[in-house]
Amino acid sequence: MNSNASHVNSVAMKNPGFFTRWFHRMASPVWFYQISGKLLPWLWVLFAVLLVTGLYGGLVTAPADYQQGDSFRIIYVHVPAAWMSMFVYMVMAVSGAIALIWRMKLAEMVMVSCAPIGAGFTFIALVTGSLWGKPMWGAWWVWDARLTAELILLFLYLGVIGLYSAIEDKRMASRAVAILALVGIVNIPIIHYSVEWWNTLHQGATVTKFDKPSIHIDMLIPLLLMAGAFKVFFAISLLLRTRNELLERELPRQWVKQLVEEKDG
Amino acid sequence: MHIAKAFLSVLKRDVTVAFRHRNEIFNPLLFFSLVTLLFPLGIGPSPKLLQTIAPGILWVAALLAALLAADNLFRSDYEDGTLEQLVLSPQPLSLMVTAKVLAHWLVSAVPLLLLTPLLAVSFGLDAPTIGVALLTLLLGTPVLSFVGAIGVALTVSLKRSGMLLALLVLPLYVPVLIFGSNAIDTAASGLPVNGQLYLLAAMLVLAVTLAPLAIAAALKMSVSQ
Amino acid sequence: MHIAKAFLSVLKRDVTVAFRHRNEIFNPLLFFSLVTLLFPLGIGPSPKLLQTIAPGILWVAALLAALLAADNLFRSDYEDGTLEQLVLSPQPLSLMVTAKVLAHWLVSAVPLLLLTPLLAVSFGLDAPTIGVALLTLLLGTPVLSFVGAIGVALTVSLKRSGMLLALLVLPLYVPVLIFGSNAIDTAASGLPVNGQLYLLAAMLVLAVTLAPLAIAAALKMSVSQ
Amino acid sequence: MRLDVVGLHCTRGYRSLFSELAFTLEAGQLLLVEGHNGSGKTTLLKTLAGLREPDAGQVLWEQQQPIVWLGHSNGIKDDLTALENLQMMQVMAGADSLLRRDAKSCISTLERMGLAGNGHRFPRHFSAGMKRRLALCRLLLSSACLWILDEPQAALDKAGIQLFEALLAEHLAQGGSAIMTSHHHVGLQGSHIQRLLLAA
Amino acid sequence: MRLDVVGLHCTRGYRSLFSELAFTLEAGQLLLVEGHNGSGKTTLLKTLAGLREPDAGQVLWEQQQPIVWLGHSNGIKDDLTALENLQMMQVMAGADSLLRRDAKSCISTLERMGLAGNGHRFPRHFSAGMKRRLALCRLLLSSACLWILDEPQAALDKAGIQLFEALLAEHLAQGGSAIMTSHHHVGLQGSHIQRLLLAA
Ligand code: HEM
Ligand SMILES: Nc1ncnc2c1ncn2[C@@H]1O[C@H](COP(=O)(O)OP(=O)(O)OP(=O)(O)O)[C@@H](O)[C@H]1O
Ligand SMILES: Nc1ncnc2c1ncn2[C@@H]1O[C@H](COP(=O)(O)OP(=O)(O)OP(=O)(O)O)[C@@H](O)[C@H]1O
Ligand SMILES: [Mg+2]
Ligand SMILES: [Mg+2]
Repeated sequence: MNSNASHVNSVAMKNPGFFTRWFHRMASPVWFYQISGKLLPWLWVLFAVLLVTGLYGGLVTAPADYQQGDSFRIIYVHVPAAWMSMFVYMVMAVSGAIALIWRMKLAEMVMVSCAPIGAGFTFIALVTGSLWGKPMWGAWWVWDARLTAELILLFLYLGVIGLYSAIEDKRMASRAVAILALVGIVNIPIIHYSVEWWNTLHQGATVTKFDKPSIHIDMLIPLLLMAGAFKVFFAISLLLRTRNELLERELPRQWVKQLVEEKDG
Repeated sequence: MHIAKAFLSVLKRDVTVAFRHRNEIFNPLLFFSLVTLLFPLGIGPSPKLLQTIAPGILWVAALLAALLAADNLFRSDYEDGTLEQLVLSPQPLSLMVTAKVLAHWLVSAVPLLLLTPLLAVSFGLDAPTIGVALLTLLLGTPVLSFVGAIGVALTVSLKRSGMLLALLVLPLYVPVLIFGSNAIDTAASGLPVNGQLYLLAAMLVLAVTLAPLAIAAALKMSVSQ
Repeated sequence: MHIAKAFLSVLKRDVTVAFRHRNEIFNPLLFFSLVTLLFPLGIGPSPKLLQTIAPGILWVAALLAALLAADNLFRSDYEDGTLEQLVLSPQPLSLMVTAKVLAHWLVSAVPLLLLTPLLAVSFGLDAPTIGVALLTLLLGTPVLSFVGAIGVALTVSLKRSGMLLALLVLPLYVPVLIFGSNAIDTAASGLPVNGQLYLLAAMLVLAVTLAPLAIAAALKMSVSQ
Repeated sequence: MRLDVVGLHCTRGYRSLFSELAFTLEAGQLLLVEGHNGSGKTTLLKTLAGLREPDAGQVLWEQQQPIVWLGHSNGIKDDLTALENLQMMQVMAGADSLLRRDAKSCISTLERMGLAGNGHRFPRHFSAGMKRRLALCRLLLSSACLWILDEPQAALDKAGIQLFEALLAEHLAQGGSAIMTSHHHVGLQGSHIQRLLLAA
Repeated sequence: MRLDVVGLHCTRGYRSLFSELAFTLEAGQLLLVEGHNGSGKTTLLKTLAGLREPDAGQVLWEQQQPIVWLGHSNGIKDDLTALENLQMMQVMAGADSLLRRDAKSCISTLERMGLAGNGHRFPRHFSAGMKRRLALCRLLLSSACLWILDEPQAALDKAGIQLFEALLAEHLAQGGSAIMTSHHHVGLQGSHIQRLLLAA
């Protein structure tokens, strides 16, 4: 029995609530591997549905913007990607916290798998944003607060990736990355509130104002659909990456060997 | 009581070591002034322009000086094995670490504060603005030291970490930079800067309370490789 | 012939080591862009202002990146004892050293050249100016590497040399900085820049011929402590 | 005061160094860890000291009890004089030894380790063996029961090795225990000496 | 091929370590430098190798002749695999050995030093003794007549020490000469062994 797993055990025995029992099961790599394998096809289906309806709504049904014409349609990629860039960071930080506190291996792997995906979303937000910026502001890039903050988010992700690849012992590396990810959380509110704090070129909150979104409903619905599609896509790539990481780390274990034999046989 | 003694011993030890190597005190200072001087050289001597960009330059220079100085923080302790001894010591690690960071700040940042008025005058800032500049540096530089220490603790076991450290730490320095230089800017246009100062103070409190835990955890990780 | 082989072996070895540590290639790059982006944060987003100071910022960032990267140049060789072996080897030391500096430049400065156009666009510079910026960097960064290497060779036996190195080397970097950023500035106003470029080229020739001798002498001194 | 090791398993990279390792060390006992180069001695000692986490198994030892650890590196600061180094060792050794912290005990420790007259010199001016002797001073300055030492005799001359063996014998006689590796012959004898052969 | 040392004087700080030291080393001879910790063995060896300049006196040895030097540090790169390290050693060993530079000789060298199978691993993953063995490979890869070795047996296990002594004996038998320090017993005998006791 692994010493860390036995630690989780003793926590579970002290207060055997539902949460901790679920937690304990989540900690089992085999269980995760099997469940995620069953879940993946359904997620792919859901993703396809959301993507197709979202794109159709966004590119075909939604009316052209009265100011921006058709170029506004890039919003359907830009905004979901920008949202995801922050959301993924939160997922990474939370699983980092779990990994640090409960020494849960699976949380470590989830955290590590988040970083490249998050960096990808951030990159997409940056590229689509600057594509959009050229017609809107007349420049590919301006040193506006939100844009800069998003760029810094990219650097945070790159820092996580860099640190993880620099430390060879992967268990140590994940612990280091968890600490870094937690410390980096301070930047998330800064990205979100940057627009209010500096009131610069970038669009203020248009969708995320709860009382009354200042966006037309026909534009809003496809946007939400696309946001859903991005979330599901994130879930899919996270599962895939985590499964990979899992196999790599558990390589010497019996169950991985069996798996390989089944595949071969 | 014993803990307080241990805290003071570590503090005193680190300051002593730094005074032995006088470099350690003069170098951040010189670096700070050199970087500040590079800009007039790189940008040209227009006084109006220099005055506009002075707050930004002061803060960027302070930040880079903090970054370069941070690299010393645990490296020599790691290499000569005293870090292992610190981690295994029965004294509470996060406290010992706080003492080390404090010593580092005293040695590397305080001289820099003393130099700031001089540099600020040379950029043509006026007295009240210089006061604000000092205040922001006083509140901000300890944050830089503590946050930098986290980065160093994470990378100390790696052979060539200077650049990786910069990558890890600079994004975390950004909020301090923004509020710090923004406060000076605002002060220069004669507006009140309470808001920014409160924010910097809040960051300081946060850094002093939470960073030592992160540093201790990171050091334990680094030592076990 | 043997000497050429040895030169190539050393070059290849150092590039290999750098590629093994992928950090070594990406980090100067990231540092360069991070420093460049600190300025807009510190100074404010006004595009007009940023465009004016862009040449200065680019060059100061390049200079700092070169400085930080230089620190790696002989340190690990000193610490693991391979420097002693290099000094004692019958191969000509100044040649081996040239190979090492060349490898260092290839790995740390060339990626930076590739990134420059992107950063320059973000500051709003136009295409011909960017061309000049690239040319000055192409001529100037090898000078920075060679001159930096002298500083590193002198300080490599000291425990905490980061700051001292900066102090020794930055004043020597100043001429490069001045002509480099001045050339970009001049180009931005549409004037010819041949004069500055010739000067930079002359510095390059001087650095390549004389620096290896200084580096070799400094290394011998450092090893004997 | 006893150390229990149960089912210990350590890997480096993907290689398993030892597994199902178990032993008990009682007061007054010495464990000599032996094995060829690369067999995992250092890894085992670091794990026992709590510097590494085992991949499986447990090291049972009172958490709060301090130990003395001496690894391949000396853990002394080149920029503090020898005496200041000793004072730091006392501080790091923990609360109770702070009480008997005084300059005299440091000077006599230096004398005992054959470094008399070097108290105000800096270790960066010491030879390899003098540094090791300074590092070994922590054996005298700490009251910890358990010593974990990785090749303590490295770089010592013959007189230094004898000195170390005398210290070790004294510590064991007083009811302390120790775990050490060594490629040197260890001149202690008796039933209180256990040997553990690592052969990966 | 002979090494002449005349009136050698070395100081460290203000302390004089040895003065008026003179000896001659002929082909096939071994000089064992002995002395307690801090007596100046390392300083002497560095001076003989040409890494330090003597304060007075001369070391007479053909300038162009390569030597093999092994100090307290191993002189291997952690980021090159063991085999790549050997190839660099060959390059550094000088022109003539470049001719016999080939991968096979490197592999057989590794085997001989007990590191078979570790050729593609990185030395940062080696134990202390394995690193020392890798460093000792330069003895096999160079054709230099003079070896200057500072505690070559440090960190080696018993098998490693025997291996080293065999190499040394072979080198001497082929007319090479060597200067070394050691706190270990050296198992070679004969009239070709000189001893030099430093007692500062
Ligand atoms: C490189 C350039 C750009 C970057 C890095 C960027 C980044 C971001 C980020 C991070 C968000 C999420 C903010 C949050 O939810 O807190 C966002 C949202 C948004 N962006 Fe951009 N953006 C860029 C360019 C643009 C342009 C040119 C436009 C159009 C004029 C635009 C329109 C929007 C809109 C409408 C939102 C949704 C705001 C909300 O409801 O929260 N962006 N962008
Ligand atoms: N940092 C590391 N990463 C990966 N593997 C390592 C690391 N350090 C050591 N090893 C491997 O672990 C094994 C045991 O190493 P260890 O240092 O514990 O050996 P040792 O018994 O102390 O040897 P020695 O007598 O040479 O000191 C070796 O085979 C080595 O290759
Ligand atoms: N860098 C230095 N600066 C000043 N003095 C030094 C330095 N290195 C060594 N010494 C002094 O020179 C003397 C000889 O040192 P050296 O390293 O040559 O001894 P050694 O005989 O090799 O000892 P050991 O057996 O411990 O390796 C010592 O007394 C030491 O204090
Ligand atoms: Mg060992
Ligand atoms: Mg010696």
